[in-house]
Amino acid sequence: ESTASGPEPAAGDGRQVASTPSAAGPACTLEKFGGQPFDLTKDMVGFSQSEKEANPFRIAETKSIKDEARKLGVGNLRVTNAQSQFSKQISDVQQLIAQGAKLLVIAPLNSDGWEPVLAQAKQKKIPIVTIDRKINAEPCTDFLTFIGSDFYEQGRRAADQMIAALGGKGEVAILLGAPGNNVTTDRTKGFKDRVAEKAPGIRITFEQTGEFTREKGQQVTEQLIQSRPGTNGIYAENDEMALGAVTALKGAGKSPGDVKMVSIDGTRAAVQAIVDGWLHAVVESNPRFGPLAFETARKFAGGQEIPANVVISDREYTKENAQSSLGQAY
Amino acid sequence: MTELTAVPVIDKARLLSWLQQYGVYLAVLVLLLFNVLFTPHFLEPANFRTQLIQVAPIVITSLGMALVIGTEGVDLSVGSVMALSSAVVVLYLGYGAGPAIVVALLAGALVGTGGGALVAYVGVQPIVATLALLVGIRGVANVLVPQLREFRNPTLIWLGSTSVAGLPLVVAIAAALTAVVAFVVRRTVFGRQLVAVGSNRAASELSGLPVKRILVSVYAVSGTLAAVAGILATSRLQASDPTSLGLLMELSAITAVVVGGTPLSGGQVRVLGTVMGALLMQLLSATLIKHNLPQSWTQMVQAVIILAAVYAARGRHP
Amino acid sequence: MTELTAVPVIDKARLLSWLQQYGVYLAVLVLLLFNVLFTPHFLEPANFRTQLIQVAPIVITSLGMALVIGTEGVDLSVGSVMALSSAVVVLYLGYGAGPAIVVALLAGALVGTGGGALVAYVGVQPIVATLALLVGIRGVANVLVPQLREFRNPTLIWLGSTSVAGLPLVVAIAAALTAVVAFVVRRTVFGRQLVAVGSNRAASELSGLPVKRILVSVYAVSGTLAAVAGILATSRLQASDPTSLGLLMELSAITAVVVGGTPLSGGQVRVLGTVMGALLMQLLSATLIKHNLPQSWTQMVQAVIILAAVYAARGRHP
Amino acid sequence: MAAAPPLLEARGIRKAFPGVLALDDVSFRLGPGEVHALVGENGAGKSTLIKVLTGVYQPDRGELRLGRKQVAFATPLQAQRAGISTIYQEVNLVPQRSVAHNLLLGREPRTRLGVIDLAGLYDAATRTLSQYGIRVDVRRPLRSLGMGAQQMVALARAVSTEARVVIMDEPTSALEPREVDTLFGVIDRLRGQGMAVVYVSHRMEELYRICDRVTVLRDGRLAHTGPLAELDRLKLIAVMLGRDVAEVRERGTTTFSGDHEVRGGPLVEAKGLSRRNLLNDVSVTVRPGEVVGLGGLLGAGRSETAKAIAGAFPVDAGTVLVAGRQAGRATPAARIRAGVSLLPEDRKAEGIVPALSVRDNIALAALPRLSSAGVVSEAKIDRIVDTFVRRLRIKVTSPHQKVSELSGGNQQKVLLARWLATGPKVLLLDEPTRGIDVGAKAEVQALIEELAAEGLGVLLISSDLEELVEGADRVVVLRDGAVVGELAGGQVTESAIITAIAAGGGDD
Ligand SMILES: Nc1ncnc2c1ncn2[C@@H]1O[C@H](COP(=O)(O)OP(=O)(O)OP(=O)(O)O)[C@@H](O)[C@H]1O
Ligand SMILES: Nc1ncnc2c1ncn2[C@@H]1O[C@H](COP(=O)(O)OP(=O)(O)OP(=O)(O)O)[C@@H](O)[C@H]1O
Ligand SMILES: [Mg+2]
Ligand SMILES: [Mg+2]
Repeated sequence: ESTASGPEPAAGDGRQVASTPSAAGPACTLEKFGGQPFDLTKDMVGFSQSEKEANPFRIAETKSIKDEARKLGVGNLRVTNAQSQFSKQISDVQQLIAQGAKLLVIAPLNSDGWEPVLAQAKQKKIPIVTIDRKINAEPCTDFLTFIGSDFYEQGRRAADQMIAALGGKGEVAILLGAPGNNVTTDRTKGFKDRVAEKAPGIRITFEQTGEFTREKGQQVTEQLIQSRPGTNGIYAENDEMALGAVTALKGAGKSPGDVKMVSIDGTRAAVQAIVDGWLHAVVESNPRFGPLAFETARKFAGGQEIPANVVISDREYTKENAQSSLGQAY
Repeated sequence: MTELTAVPVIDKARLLSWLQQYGVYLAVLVLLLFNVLFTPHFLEPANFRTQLIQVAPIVITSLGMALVIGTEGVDLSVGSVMALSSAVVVLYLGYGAGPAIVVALLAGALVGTGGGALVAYVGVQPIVATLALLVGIRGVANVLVPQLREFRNPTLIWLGSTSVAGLPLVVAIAAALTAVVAFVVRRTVFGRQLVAVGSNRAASELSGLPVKRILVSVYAVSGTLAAVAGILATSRLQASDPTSLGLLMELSAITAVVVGGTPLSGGQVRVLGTVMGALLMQLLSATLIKHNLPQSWTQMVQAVIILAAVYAARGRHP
Repeated sequence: MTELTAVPVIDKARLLSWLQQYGVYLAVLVLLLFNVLFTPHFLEPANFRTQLIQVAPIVITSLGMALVIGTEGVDLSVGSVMALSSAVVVLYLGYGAGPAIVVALLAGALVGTGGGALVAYVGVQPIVATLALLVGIRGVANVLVPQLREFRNPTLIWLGSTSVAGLPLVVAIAAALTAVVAFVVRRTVFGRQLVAVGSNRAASELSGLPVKRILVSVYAVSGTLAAVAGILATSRLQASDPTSLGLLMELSAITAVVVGGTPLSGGQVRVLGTVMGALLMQLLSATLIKHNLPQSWTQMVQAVIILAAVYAARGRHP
Repeated sequence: MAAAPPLLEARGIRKAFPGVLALDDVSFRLGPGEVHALVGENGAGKSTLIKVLTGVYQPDRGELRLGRKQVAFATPLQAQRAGISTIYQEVNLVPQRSVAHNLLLGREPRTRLGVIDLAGLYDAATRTLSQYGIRVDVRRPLRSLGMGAQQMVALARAVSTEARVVIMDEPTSALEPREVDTLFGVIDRLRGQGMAVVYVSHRMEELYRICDRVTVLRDGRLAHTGPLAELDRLKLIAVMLGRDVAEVRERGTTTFSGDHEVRGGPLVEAKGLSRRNLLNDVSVTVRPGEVVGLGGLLGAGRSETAKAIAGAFPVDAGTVLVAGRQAGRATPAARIRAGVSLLPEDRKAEGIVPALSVRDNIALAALPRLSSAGVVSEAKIDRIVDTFVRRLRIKVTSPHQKVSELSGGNQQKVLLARWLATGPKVLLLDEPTRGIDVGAKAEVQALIEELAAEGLGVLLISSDLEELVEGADRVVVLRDGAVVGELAGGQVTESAIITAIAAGGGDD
């Protein structure tokens, strides 16, 4: 199902590019889904954000949805935020349904556990577009479609970068994301699988959670540097932890490049860190879902075919393109 | 010497004591009225169902918390116990939903009993004993189910999604448990003795009450109720998520109890007040969500409501 | 009658009271020994620096918490105050690091004063008053700085990264504050009065102590110290992150205080014990991280340590 | 005596607390139908013995027998079930709950379903209380009753169980004379029914009114046991204190000498103190070297008057002058600075600070004077603590001992020391000798004498009329929060005070 690798020709504003044209997977139409046509300018559209808008990814994601809605003249957009609590997100979406939303865009906190919501939405024939994380359900029956990245693939691509940086051997530490989260699971598995496959000379000696936050990333890295001075590479499962790790490395008197670092997300600060030499590469996880999401919805309402998965093509930032792509990082 | 002299001071005191007892009902009413007037689609039955379903686990947990607070204790472990019961119930689903639920309830009761024993027999302060459990039991739950795990057991799913006579089963269970707890507090010896222990433990001991047994029971009940809440939340979610389930539940439950007019100093339990307290917080957050206001608003308004509630309830500690 | 008659019971009691006072030192020693034997690179100075730097904000916050607990209170708002001070300091960086720090400290003191006033003058129970602040102040911090904000102010960065005579400034500040608080508790009128208020408020009032003023001051100090911790954490991170900074700090601080042997029932403050308590928890988590064990382990071991500490400190409530 | 086996017997009881041997080889026999006095100085071990008899403490050594059977009570409940019912020294009820609930706490009537029978509860409570001449609405919270009534409820609760033995630890310390009469009536009835009563009190005249036998404890050891009639008052005191009869006789029962030399104008003048329903236009004047008594029944407003003068009780109207000048704001701190110190009535709740040492307790109120720039001066504190520990003969192992480890009498002395350390001009003493033994009482009284002789003004509140009459130069009698009479010089007699109280009652 997925995608190209290597740097993509970036669109000027960093907007998302779907890597799967409508061909892939069984397509879905309004007729097949059984819904009513809706009017984006009049009907209520609900957007359920999963995490606090405190990190660049979530901020850019919500902003992109809101901006695009404004641009398209969506009259009634409701935005909720689950504050990283899954049960709250379920509640939020149920509230949106109760309020009469005709289209739901959901950035799910988790892939599983959506049945109660899906059942309710299905009853009312409300199409759901999930973004950035998949949910485990049947597209076109339980929900409309998924737009987003492939986290497992992101992990694999991060591994490729790490392998290249280390020349295929060394000791690598992983800064895990929040425990119990399936983004963490996928990015970890993708990375490890690829390393095992391609570079048996790389040993993963340390795995500790930095909970996706900068402070925890910093603290764990401080312990790491101290107790495992032989570590050659750090794989951070998001940019925030990577930036925390950079602060820790600086504090320990390291120079850029002493420890090869690869992370995922593509925030501006992280891309800048590539320019500064601290990060080796960043695999992008593009948060600007607004245009693609509404585009998909509009096509759907207009009777066109919608693919089951719209996997976006994430870019990679490296030494070569970082400086020039800085403007597109979020 | 023992007659009450009627003095005018009483009027203000009466108002205060009325507010203390019924302020939360008034607040719920005001909020309802506001929503009826200003929130579209508020009066639809589906909305009420949603609100009630969402508040049910908080209500159930708060009932246990109210009992514990009645003994001048506090149970910080409820959120972690929810996570534990959630983990246990999916682990044991292989034996069928019934046995799995029983084991999960037992796990909750066991943790509660442990906490109660620490408080009653070892003499650890409730806040510390249950703080240790808050930390430790979440760890256990995470070890049991390290990441979100879905299930497909129809009985357990049914539990969270079915309705009886139009009332969601989850809500019916919360209502039934409220009735039982209210009855226990008002009409049973256990209920009477529990508040006596909270009011004056030494005197209760000297009066021959089985103080330690009462304390252990109260924490066991709180643990069990938290497990019920955890199971219901799990069944509604159709997945077990011990990392995040029940996070900060202890604060929500304490808030519901306090806003409901039960003093933290023990010796009193307001069961209906507690339910109203939970409803108030739920309505508040729903109102702000419906009006599309940011979460930070909810936090600030919640803070104000908690303070207003204790200000009204302050009564005896001037 | 009051002479010490030599009875065998005494030995056990002495041991208990010794453990109560010094158990935490012993535990730190044991953990150090374990690490020296089994953790590579543990004895390097850089490692000690790392541990001390990381524990400094916890120590600073715990000092304030210890004072509050000495008055039979508790301050749940410390984590949110850290977030607030972090937000305020970056907001005011435009006026220079000095003024920004002063404003952030004032913000912390203000929140503390507010909490203290609720406790002292309105008669709200400490746990509730500061719970409301925990919720509300985090909201305010989020409104002020809604997302992580980096800064490049060299003075503020210097604060978190420089060393004086080999000792990181952050650690030196924590040490200095510890000395000051220890002095205040042991040698000043305020320190004496504070524990008297915690042990018997009515008697303190009748003895002419300015009870309300003392209470307000104690919470104000706790707020200010939390603000110091927030500023230092911010300067070390070179960014302000009010959403996550200081989350659960109240639990860490209470744990440090309790593990350090200060009873939650007030009337006593163990300053050095508190520092040791914080060190113990830090070393524990560092040990588990260094040995690459999962976080759920840390949680469970922490729970055991808290219980062991209060078991040892139980003393007077048999 | 040998014929009837004792109802309850303790043999060779030993009980140690950390650092204290509270009971050492103590034996105690209680026969049916007898009222047995248990006496001794503060800290002699009376309460401890009672707690051993009733399952609160387990003895380290020795055995208990109930009738002919050896027993061991693990909890108070077991003792209660075995027929031993107790009123402990501290009021042992649940103030927030209703009277009925308190009365039947742990023995609530239940319906067949195990549910509380509320009607039955209120009924039974009303019936039981009326037997003891108490008529109150049993649904009211207990705390709305006066202390006396609360004590009567505790009493009714204790005797209404299926008890064979009733133990009373200082039951009258909060009762007024009328209530004491009721209590004694009840005790007589119990005796008639063959029950046995253990009676602990520091009030000699009560012992002789009601008790048959006496057991004296001294320093945790059995000092004497036998019929009370064999010992007269002097002998009893001598046994308690372990002194010669002659020595005790010389000192008298109170150590007050009577008149004091009053020097100069008013030291403290309280004028027109009023507070709705509690105080009504109360004026009191104390001059240097004078001991002014406040007389009246329980609840007359004596404590409130004292507290109002000390700035610890807000008044709606009234002024307090110290040495002719306005005595500062109505806060304890301001009044202490002005030279007014109050020894509060409730030692435990308002007096001692249990977490602190004896030393810190003594220094507490005077800290501002014992410090400079907010830093305490340990040397100054040591000096002042030393002085008072010696002068008041406070029994401590070291000044750093926890105050909570001291006996009641010594705690009281610590509190006196706290107030004297503030260098007061006027001392307001609210029940300074309540609940302390004869030895300590005499010492406290002697101290009051000494202070008055030094020119201090003293306001003395005491429910012990004898103490009031012998100690005070002048007595102001209160009733229902108002002054109903003032007696001076030769007029100060017990009967005059009682008459004043009664006459005050005739007014309304
Ligand atoms: N729980 C306890 N822990 C330590 N010491 C105790 C305890 N209870 C009593 N004591 C000590 O035991 C001794 C006997 O105390 P007890 O209370 O029995 O005296 P008492 O005769 O009842 O005195 P009072 O007339 O003041 O009531 C005292 O020295 C007291 O300090
Ligand atoms: N907090 C209170 N609330 C209501 N009534 C009170 C309160 N405190 C005291 N009273 C009432 O005020 C009256 C006087 O109180 P108090 O018993 O202290 O008088 P007193 O003359 O000092 O008696 P004592 O001999 O006990 O010292 C009593 O009727 C009492 O019930
Ligand atoms: Mg006693
Ligand atoms: Mg009084």
